[in-house]
Amino acid sequence: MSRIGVFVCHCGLNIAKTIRVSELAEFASTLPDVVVARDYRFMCSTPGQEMIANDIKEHRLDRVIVTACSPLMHEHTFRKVIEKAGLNQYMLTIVNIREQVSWVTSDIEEGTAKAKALLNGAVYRARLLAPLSSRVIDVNSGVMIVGGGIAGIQAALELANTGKKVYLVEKNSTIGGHMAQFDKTFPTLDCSACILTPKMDAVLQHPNITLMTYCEISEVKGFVGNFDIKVRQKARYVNHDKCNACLACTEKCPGKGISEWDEGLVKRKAIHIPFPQAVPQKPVIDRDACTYFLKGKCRLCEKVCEQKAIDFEQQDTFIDVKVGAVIVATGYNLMDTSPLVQYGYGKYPGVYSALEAERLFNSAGPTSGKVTLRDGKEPQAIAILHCIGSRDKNNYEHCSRVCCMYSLKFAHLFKEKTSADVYQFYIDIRAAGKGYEEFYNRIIEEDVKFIRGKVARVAESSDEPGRLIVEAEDTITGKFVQLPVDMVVLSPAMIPREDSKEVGRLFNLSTDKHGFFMERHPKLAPLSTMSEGIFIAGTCQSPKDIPDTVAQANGAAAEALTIVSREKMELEATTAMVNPASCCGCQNCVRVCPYGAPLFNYEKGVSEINEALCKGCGLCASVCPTSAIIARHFTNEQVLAEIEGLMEF
Amino acid sequence: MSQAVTPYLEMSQAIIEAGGEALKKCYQCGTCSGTCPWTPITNFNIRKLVRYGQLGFDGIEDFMWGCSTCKFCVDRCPRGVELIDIVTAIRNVYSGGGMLPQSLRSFVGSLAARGNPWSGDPAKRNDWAKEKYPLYKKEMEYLFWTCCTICYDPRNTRLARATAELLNQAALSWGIPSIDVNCCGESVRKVGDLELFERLKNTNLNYFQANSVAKMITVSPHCLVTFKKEYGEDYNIVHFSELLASLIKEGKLKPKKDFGGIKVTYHDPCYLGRHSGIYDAPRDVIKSLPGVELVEMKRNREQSMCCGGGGGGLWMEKLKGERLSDLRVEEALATGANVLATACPYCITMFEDSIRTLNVDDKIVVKDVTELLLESLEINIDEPVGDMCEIV
Amino acid sequence: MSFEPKILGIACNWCTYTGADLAGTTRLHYPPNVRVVRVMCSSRINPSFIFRAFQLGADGVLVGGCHPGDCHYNTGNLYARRRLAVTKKILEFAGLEPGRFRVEWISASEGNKFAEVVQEFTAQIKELGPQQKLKIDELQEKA
Amino acid sequence: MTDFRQIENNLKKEAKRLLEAGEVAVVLAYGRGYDEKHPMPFAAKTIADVESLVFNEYCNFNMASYLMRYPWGTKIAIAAKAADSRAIIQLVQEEKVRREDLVILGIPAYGMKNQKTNEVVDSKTTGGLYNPVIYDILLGEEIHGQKIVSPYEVLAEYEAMDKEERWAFWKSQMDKCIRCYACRKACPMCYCDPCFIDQNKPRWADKAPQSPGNMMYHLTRFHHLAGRCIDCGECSRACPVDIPLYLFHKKVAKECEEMFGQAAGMKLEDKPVLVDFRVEDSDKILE
Repeated sequence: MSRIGVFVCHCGLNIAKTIRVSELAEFASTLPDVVVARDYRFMCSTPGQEMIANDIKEHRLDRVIVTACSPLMHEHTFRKVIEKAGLNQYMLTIVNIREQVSWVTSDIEEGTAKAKALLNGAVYRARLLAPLSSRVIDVNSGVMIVGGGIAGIQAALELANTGKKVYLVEKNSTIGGHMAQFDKTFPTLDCSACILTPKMDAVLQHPNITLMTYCEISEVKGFVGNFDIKVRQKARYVNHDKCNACLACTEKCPGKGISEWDEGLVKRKAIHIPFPQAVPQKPVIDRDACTYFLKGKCRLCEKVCEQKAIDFEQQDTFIDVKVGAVIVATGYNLMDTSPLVQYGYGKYPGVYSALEAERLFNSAGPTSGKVTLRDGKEPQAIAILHCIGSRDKNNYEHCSRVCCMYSLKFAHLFKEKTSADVYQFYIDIRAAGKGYEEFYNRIIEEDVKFIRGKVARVAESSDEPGRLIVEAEDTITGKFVQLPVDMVVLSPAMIPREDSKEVGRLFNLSTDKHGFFMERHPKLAPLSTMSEGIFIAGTCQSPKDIPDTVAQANGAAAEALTIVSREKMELEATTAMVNPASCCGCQNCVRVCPYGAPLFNYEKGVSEINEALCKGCGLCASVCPTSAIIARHFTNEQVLAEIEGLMEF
Repeated sequence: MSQAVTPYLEMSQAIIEAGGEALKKCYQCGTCSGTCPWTPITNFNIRKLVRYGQLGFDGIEDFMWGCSTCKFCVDRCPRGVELIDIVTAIRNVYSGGGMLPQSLRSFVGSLAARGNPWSGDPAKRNDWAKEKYPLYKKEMEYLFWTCCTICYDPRNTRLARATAELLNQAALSWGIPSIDVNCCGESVRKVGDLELFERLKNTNLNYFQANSVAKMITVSPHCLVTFKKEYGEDYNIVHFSELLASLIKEGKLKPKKDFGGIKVTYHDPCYLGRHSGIYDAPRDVIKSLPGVELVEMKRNREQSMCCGGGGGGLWMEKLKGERLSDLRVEEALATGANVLATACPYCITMFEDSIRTLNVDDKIVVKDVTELLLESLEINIDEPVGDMCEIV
Repeated sequence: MSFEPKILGIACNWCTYTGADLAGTTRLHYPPNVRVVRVMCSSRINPSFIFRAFQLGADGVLVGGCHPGDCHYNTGNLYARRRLAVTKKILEFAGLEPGRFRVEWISASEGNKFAEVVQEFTAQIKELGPQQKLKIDELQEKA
Repeated sequence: MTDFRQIENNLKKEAKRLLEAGEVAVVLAYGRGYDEKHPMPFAAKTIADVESLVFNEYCNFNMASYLMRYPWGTKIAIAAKAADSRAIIQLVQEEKVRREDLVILGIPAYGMKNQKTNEVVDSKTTGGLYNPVIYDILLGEEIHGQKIVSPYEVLAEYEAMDKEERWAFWKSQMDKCIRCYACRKACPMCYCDPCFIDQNKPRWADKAPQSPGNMMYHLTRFHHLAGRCIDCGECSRACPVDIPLYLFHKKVAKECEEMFGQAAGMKLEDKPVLVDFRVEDSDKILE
């Protein structure tokens, strides 16, 4: 037996005009378990609130129904009222007789009748209400940023400048990411290194940033405000505490590995720093290229190291980090275009990927900034092929967004550095960005030839050995073009990192079919994810250019700050829970939850819900065939009772 | 005369309704036309065809017959446009209006009147067999589906006999269809006459049903694709080259004769390769022959070049210099091969024509892999000569 | 007396319920026959709620959720769409008039759409007359 | 026609081999019943058990129903006809069993009969399939060349009824129900414990075998099995009062296939359609 008080508000004449409020209160008093029913001009006013509080005490009410305006207006107000009077705030039901009855009905009979039905439903529902408690948790003020490209660097600096502790995790031995590989950036053509390296250095020097290079995430536990992350420090075989960055070791090393930074165009030493401005400036040993690891002897680096920093016995170690929020900024890869045999990448030496071409322009690159082919000759004719693997249902349907612009940049640099004829084979030129269309015009005026048609084949020339023939239809004239060139540059699709699905699994982020991370809302929450407290920035979300990446990084930093700047957080009380006795182990809840809150306990054969992740939508409860899931405050019984009440009148 | 045009969307709608739904997806990037083997040598432009179709422009009839449905463009299209469906639909819409070119009329007419494209007498469909081979009966395992081309075309009846002999060699339980069947309808479907296709299909279906046909062997990849994809039934159907490859592997057929070091190159028929995904079986057959070196042409397997015989091309007049089969034969010659092997009667016909007009019959011969294998089993089917079936 | 149907409305908190409030704020009048139950998300709706509502005498059931793509919980209504579509097919094949169950996407800004849908749906149910097939009393009478 | 004898022999042979080699702990197949027409589901656990295995045209039971009786990880060999194999696939999708724990003994069968009516049930309740969709070992020869009959063909008659007729039909059928729950017991997909109908909180429906509760039970069950029913028809064969439940399930399956482009239990990597969605799903499905 519960004890319900019903309080009918007139809202001046807003309600009283089309509903007979005193009749409604009288009707209420006839309903089961209702011990007091009153009407009053303004329930939300101080006297109205006091009336409710007094009645709770006087009539020992355990449930309160306020029949007034929409719950979206005053539910919060009345929750506070009953809480002050000693009731649990969830023992309240609001009946919306203003927005959904009096304001939309002209006839007083109709209005009163509908209000009665709604009230009856509310009483049925109120009888089944249960007290709920929300949890308050402490918030850790640190932030982890995963990925040390321009997005991660930017976000780290922003957050560190607000005084928050930042852990910047990078899987390579230096930060900088792809931007460090570029020579110039479009459309301004400013030097990439000149704008990036000061920021890299700032990260290293910042007292609030812990830089964790050569590290990978191995486990993520906890939830918003309290993440518990295990980071694997990969063995560098160099003790960075001892190393003084003299780099004597790198000179003596005989081992040869593939230079990732130079896109494999040249070799680098086994003990190496990836590039001269790397941060940190301390080397690591590439096991796969090291003579000692391969053949069991050498250790030349150890002999020349005065600091005794070389440590061949070093093992991977694990570091535990606690933070309140995470920003994932793991960046992109370029698609491997060698399976697209028609373009001849990997078969003909004259065919280059876009990143390889970037390195040819760079004065720190394999050719010291001279554009030459693999045989050292300068190309006489160059074709740049757009949309390789992008905008292609057989590969990646999305537009990679930056290729048009960097292809234009390439054309400019080719013109500047060689006397070659430059051709662009394109489908559409997409130049939507500040200064982009202007840049496009500039390149046209530099006498670059634009051929509208997707290249169908790159073949070897039979007349001139070593030269390539590019075949395409010029769709503007309908002519079949066979163009002899020396160099072909492909603009491959920009795709997520190879391990993005794995990273997504660790942080419980959903990914699209290719592995780009999904944002919570494409328009209104582009940096948040379905996992509270985890944000995304940069090209791990979708292809984008540097200005957009930086803007996202700043945004993600601000979003993270809204969490870690608080000391305490309140967690949702209207979450779902599992009654293990009824769970049949179908795992439907696990499959549907957008937040990954339910997990299947294989040992017990039942699902369990992590309430810290639950947002209370109730989806799991409706897909549960055995009603084992209880959606608090919207339980099956409560909803069914309300429906029954509504249908009675 | 005004040069202005107005899009005629009713026409575009008609094409869509005739099965050219994919029209809508095309973004005119030119991958298809760049890929199409016809673009460099004729005025046929598949991209333009689609464009004309999208807007219903006049003049489409000038180049709609160029496509040989080799499927290269479909495989490469970045938008997943089913270009062959569009071609078929456009032809359907226009040939409905009596636009069939002269050279195709006799073949379509023959199909309508006699159920085969070769103007052959339906009663003489099985004359090539000279009653040497059994008719299919319910208890038999395989129906050897004799394509019209191997029944009527004098060159290709040899292929029919070669196949029959090998089936006997392998001691399989098999039979040929009675004269109640007719053409599978592939070419006429691609030419756009969908009604006639339905008629032909139903005749065959009736035969299959009446005789409880479950397993079939075809030698024409065109029949293979049609039975698999257009007949709506689940037949266990193999191309003869697949069967041969597995019979050789199982040791049921053992190549004997040493060819003494000849070079053989293999041409992937479009309907066996790109349409059916069978690339290795015919190569395996060739590789099993003693004293034979398999050499590949530049364009092979998934990237193989069409002979030009598909999509009605076999019956169309093409000018010298506008024939893919000529180019393909030249490619074959460039490998230094003595034999151009293939596994499709259409390809055989196209290449033999080209070899004759190019005057290179002393340098290279065309053979089906079936014929090569038969030769290596030292079975002679060429005696006596002179009683090939009558061409009406 | 003319037939006044009882219609159950089930609305998601974030879009349709808010849209219904907006209809009130802008004083759009509509028939009083729809009684709304608020749930957090249209995906909370268990198909049995709907079967049960008809048994309890609902002449019609109207479900409202966010437009696909706008769900507050991102994907809830995409699941709901499938589940409710199946519910509808089941009711139809059992022989219930298809017009008695309707799902509409109504956003928080579509007060007018809410009013229009209620208007239309009420008129439609009036036309169909009382729902007696699944309603419990009727069933027992016949049994 | 299927050689039942050959399949039985192969079944015994494989069962013996698997048990002997210790590859499986149990072989789920068919055993002798009180007469030829009434074979029973049978779990062979020892080599001696193998001799009791049978296979004939009355072996309709969907053996997948018995998979979940064994602890997670038990190695099981299971005899699977077309429908059984679909049930297995569906159960793997739902993670009730693991593919790697199963040895599927595929049985292509043509000419299976309803033991009550003696009518051939093939095309009615096997989704038009005769061959198992998935198997490790095939116990007979694959069946080809049978005319493909849409599994939904039998629905035409009911779809053509107007809604009043259909209501009258289903009402009369549901009224027959005695709530014995044999349908639930026979169904390989009905593994819920407890079933919603046995619950008191909430009490979804009346438990007495009367019209309203019957209706609620069956409608809800149709929904629970939507996109999961693999069309084996066991529910209808099990029903002592002959309610043609399979018709309703088929209709729901047909709608699901049309709306979501996926039939239940056809591919291991599928996700059950009602706990899945596509952004491109059309709103038309709600019309």
